[in-house]
Amino acid sequence: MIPELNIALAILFLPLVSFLLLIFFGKRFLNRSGHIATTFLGIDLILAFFLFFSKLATEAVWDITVTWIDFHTMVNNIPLKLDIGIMVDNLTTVMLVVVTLISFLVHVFSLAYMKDDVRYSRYYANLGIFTFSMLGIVVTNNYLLMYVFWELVGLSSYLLIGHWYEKKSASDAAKKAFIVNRVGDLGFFIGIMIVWMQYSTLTFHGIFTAIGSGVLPYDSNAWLTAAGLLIFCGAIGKSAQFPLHVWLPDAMEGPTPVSALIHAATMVAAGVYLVARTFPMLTADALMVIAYFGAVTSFIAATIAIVQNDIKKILAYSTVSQLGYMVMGLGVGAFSAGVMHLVTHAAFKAGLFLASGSVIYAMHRALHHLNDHHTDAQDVRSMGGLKSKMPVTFWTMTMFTLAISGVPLTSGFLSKDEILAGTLAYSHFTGHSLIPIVGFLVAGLTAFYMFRMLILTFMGEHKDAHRFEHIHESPKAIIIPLMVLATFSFFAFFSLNPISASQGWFFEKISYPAVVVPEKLAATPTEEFVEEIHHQHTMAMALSVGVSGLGILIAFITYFWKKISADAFERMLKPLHTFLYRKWFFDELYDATVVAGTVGLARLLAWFDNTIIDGIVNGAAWLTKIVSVISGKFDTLVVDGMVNFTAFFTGMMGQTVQKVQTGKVQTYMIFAIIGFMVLLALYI
Amino acid sequence: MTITLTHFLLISAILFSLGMYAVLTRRNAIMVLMGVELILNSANINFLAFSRFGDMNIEGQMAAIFVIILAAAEAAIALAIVLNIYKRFHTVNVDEISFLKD
Amino acid sequence: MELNILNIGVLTWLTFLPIIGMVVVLLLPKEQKTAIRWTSLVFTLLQVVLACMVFAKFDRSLAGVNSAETMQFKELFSWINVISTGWFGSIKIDYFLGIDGISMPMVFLTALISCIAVISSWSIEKSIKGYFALLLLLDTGMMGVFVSLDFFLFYVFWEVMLLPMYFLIGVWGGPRREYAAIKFFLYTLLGSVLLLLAMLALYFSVSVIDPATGEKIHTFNMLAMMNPANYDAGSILSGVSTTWRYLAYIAIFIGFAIKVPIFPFHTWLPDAHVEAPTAISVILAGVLLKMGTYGLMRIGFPIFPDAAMHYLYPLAFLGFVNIIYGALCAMAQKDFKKLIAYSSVSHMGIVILGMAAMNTQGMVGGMLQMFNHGTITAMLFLIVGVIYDRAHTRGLDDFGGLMNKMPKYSGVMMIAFFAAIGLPGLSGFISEAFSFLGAFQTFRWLTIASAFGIVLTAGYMLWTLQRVFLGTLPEKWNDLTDINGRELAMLIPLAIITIVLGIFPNLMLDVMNVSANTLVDLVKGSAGVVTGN
Amino acid sequence: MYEIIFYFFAFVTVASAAVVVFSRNIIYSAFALLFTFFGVAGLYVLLNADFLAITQLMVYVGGILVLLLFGVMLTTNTVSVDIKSGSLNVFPAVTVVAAIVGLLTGVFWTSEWFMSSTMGELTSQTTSKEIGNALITTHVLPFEIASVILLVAIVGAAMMARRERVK
Repeated sequence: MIPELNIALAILFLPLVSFLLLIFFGKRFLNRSGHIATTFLGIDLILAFFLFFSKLATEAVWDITVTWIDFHTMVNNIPLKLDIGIMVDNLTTVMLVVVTLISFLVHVFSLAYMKDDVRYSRYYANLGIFTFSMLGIVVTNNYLLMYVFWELVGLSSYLLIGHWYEKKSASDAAKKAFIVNRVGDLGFFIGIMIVWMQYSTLTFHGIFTAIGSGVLPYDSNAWLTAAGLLIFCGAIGKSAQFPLHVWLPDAMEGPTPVSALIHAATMVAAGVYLVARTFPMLTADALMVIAYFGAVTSFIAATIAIVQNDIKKILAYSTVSQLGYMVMGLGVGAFSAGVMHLVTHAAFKAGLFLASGSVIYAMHRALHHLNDHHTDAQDVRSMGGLKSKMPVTFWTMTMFTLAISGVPLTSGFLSKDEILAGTLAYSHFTGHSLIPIVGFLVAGLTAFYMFRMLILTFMGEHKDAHRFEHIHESPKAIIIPLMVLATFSFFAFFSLNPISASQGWFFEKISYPAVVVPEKLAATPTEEFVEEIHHQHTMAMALSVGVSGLGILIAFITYFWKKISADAFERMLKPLHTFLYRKWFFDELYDATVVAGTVGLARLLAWFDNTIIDGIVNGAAWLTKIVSVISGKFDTLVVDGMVNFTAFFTGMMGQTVQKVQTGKVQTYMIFAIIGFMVLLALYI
Repeated sequence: MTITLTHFLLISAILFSLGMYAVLTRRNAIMVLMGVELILNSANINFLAFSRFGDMNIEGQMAAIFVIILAAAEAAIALAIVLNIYKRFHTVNVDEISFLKD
Repeated sequence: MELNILNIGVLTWLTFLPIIGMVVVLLLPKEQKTAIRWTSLVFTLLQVVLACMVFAKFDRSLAGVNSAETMQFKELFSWINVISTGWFGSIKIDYFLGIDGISMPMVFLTALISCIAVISSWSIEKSIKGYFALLLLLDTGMMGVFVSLDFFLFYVFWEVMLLPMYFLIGVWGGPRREYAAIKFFLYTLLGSVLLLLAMLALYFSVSVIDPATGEKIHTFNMLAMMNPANYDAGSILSGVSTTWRYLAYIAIFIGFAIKVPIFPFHTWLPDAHVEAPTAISVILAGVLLKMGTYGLMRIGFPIFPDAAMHYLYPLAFLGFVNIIYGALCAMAQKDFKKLIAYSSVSHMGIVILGMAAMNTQGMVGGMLQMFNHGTITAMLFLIVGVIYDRAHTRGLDDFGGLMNKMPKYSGVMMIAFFAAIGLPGLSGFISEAFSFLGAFQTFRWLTIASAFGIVLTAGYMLWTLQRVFLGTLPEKWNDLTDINGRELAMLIPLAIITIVLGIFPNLMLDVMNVSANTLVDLVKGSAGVVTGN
Repeated sequence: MYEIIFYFFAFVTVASAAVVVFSRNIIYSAFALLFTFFGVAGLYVLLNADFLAITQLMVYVGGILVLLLFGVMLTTNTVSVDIKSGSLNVFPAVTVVAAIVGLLTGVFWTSEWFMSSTMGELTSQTTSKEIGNALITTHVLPFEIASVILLVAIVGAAMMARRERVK
């Protein structure tokens, strides 16, 4: 076994150890739970960096496979067994670093943020199991373990979202997240079933090799596409793509650091990671569908984000939008760009959430101080002017906002540009021009709503002067992670060239994977496509800077200088505003159709079961009873009647004959003799 | 006219009938017993008559002996019963003792 | 593989140990409640120990199924032997015990669940002597069903199990216990009658050469029934794919389907569960339901491979209906126990679907699901029992916020619930996944449709979890106490099994694997072609 | 001579028996019974059964008749109850008895009886020896049983007839 794989295993299992320690002995550790968990994650992070650097130094892929379950039988002359294993390649190491880094920072952040929580050690335990499952997704080399950890991520997000389960909204959100994810997982699972049925293996390597050799499920191109898309369903659920994006905004009911960890950087990125992993077996059709899903998602979410007032909701929709972006990037074939956007986004979006957490923390303390329980600590309309009070939070937040808006010199600029270039190239080859249009539109929208949030929160005047006095900068444990993440939002970490990522280490190490689908099904050949991206790059950069700048400008005009009245617009476009504010009525739609349908069907079936099926059973019993009553009557009247009649007859005869019975011995004797003589007379 | 078997048999028949009549009609239990004795005697006469006129000399007499023995036993027991009945019902009239009816 | 204790085979010990316990319990004066409880516990614990020994010594490489040579821990004695009764011929019934990979997990499960049922019956106060005596008798009946290889013996144990169950529900049950008990009894009796008919038809069709006398005699030996060569020419069930064979299979199927229970024969289950005391619910769900599917695997499939293949699709369809229908019905329930009962219907549907796949993964998945459902649902019922003991209500809407009030309880509950949902890392996932993986290869669309069950399961389970454990605690439950040591003692072993089997399913799969393969080969081989779409 | 003796005994027997049956006074009946037994004994002698005749006299006259008389004495309240005893069922009894007489007479008259060679021979030798031999050889078992029965009867009769001391 390659020694580095031991390190990978150590990285994987350390958070699990942390989880087990805290879940069983959490009570004993009390306030030290956080430090213990943070220490574990710190070690994890160091190991991840170590693995990262040692892996990038080599081209080899470290892979180990063991047989988990052997069925001791052969199918098509192949031994039927389930292999599992772990694999470390460049993509894995990058993801390992992202996950452990964000997780570590969130651990640190939570030391302050969750200090007074009632279930402090439970919280850290849950963070541990989450990190474990997320790392599991990243290091496995097969779909089975992937699915296993996939579901475990679902569980741990359930636990984390529902951390404050006393609140109905929190437990609702947790439930919703799990169930919606399950719907996606169902597709994923069906995809796995198709693959397993055809190839009897679930390792990436095995499947890709088999597809490369021309074996297709049911010998059909459509089924290969379907398999890819079904696996993508998992991503739809986890990465909150349309139409299963509805859980993510609700998931903001969880503690803010949790939002940063799982709903910005890692869990939702798992879907994108899944697409990236599955990329070699995706056909052109599948990729097109994926691209459209991404585009639609990013557009819908961006429009909703514009009108939200809850700071976390804005960030949530921006996350959905950005995830759509990544999926779109992968869909159009800009593989490296999509993955890179995943990484850069992880850093700045986690930062955004943590910064918003910092703001909420400060607001909470102020409100708590004033005994104000009515004002919503997360509503941007009740904030404003926090710049002077919370400088570190402000400046880091600004950095993140710039990054997400795609302003040059930030990491976001690099990755977003590449995606947009990819969309342009894609439309060049395939004619799907809607995708780049949506891409640029969303870029502008993103810049607009992010700056809207930034301005409303930090600039201008605070709404309540009295409260303003009580707002302070957050403690170190909160702002240090912010600063670290802000640092990572600079371009230099990803490419030394500030305007193009394509010559950076990232593009070199995470390159377009070898596609295994049959040639006639594959997307545009890699070389041509990469070439075209280069062609489109300048154009994409110019356009993107343009639309972002425009978005930022409008935001400033509207909210900072107040040249345009947002309220007036809102009144003017009331129906549209309501439509967007109510999130395109997705929740209402689902409640009215899927949820109500299922529950209604459930009630109907329960009624059916109780009334019809059980009714038939009881009816049969009733019928039997009636028959038995009738036969009982028959019995008493006819059968028993005959018996009774016999008895009655006998009695009557007895009554008659009784008179002979005198009780006198001699009379009897007379009769006996008479009888004897009669007999005698008869026989003689 | 010689005395033949038939003569004896007729005597025994008359004796039997008289005994039977006593058994059937007399109210007093002791009288009933007497009737029974008459019947037994008639039977004995028959035994002995057949014993003599048939060719079974000693056998008939043996039977008669046992009848006598049984008659003795019967008389003893029957009288004891009659005494008990008397103790209980203060009468020995069989027609008044009609428990069998109930 | 042989294992004798005091010159008596271990399977006999396993089967009749509870009877000895029952006798001891009956000899104890009825005031000695503690002694009665402990006696029952000791005997069932002994049974568990024996089951563990058997499990450890079980040879994983032997198949069993239809070959007497590879059956393990065999015991074969002549039991009833009536020589020549006119047209009937000699009646020869054997006391034939033996286990293979199909029955081994069930034997272990039965011992375990019985022991846990005894522990959970600790708080029974009403005529406790009779209760424990019946419980132990029930234990014998169940164990006997799983170890007997003679159809007649099987049937005897099958009926032995029925009566104690009737009384346990009818005497110690809830308010509508008589209704539930009679419903259970009549339903099962109906199944038994069909089973009996099929059994007799088989008996008169199958004959083997008696090794002792050399004459051809009819036999109840299941293994003999599995061999087509043993069927008398011209007898009612001879031949392949004849109408009579189909009819016999259907009779057997209905007999077992009632036990599983398969839609539409399932309505006795919710009633029986709701009215039965906790321990009986546990046994009912944990062991009794398995007898249906076990019977299909032990009798239905190998004896009627042609009919089994012919009715494979309807079987899978019923599995699908069970999964979806059970899950939807569960969703609409307001009674905690009823919900779990319907979830059983849904989960047993997965077993049916897996079996109907008629391939290795499906069969293994179905068998494993039988075991896992036994442990998981037992936990769920125990969990309901714990809360019912304290609050005397099972209304889902009466509770809330128990998580804070009863943390240990909630911890175990989480394991059980998520295992039922099929969360990876817990045993339920493995078996469900295999069942579906296998079924997909045979019935593509049906399996996809069935897979929606896993979403529905998550839906109603989480909804239940939310209603009962999350949220805020109603005032009236402020004096609820957390789970005590005894209750932990019955839940923890099951939880451990659930987790361990989730991570190392091989522990159980190894036992089943060879037998499952043999069974699949037998059925497919005898019937020739594979149907499906 | 033989005929005369026969008719004499026959007459004594039948006449006294008639007195026994038809007498209203029970004491008369008892005494008439004495003559009946004598008559019968005489007939026995005529039938070559000397031993039995003696036995008849000893047992019936000496035993049974005395017993009957005791019975009459013990059960009859000498003061109030009349010793006479009534009859009942006279008509059916007469009918029945008449029928019996008719039947028997008819049978006896009409039957052709088997006659032995020594028929009617009146021998003078005693039968005591033969009977004694027979009782301890051929009929030893009935003899023993009879003795047991007698014993039982004695004990039983004594048991039944004795007065209970405590009730």
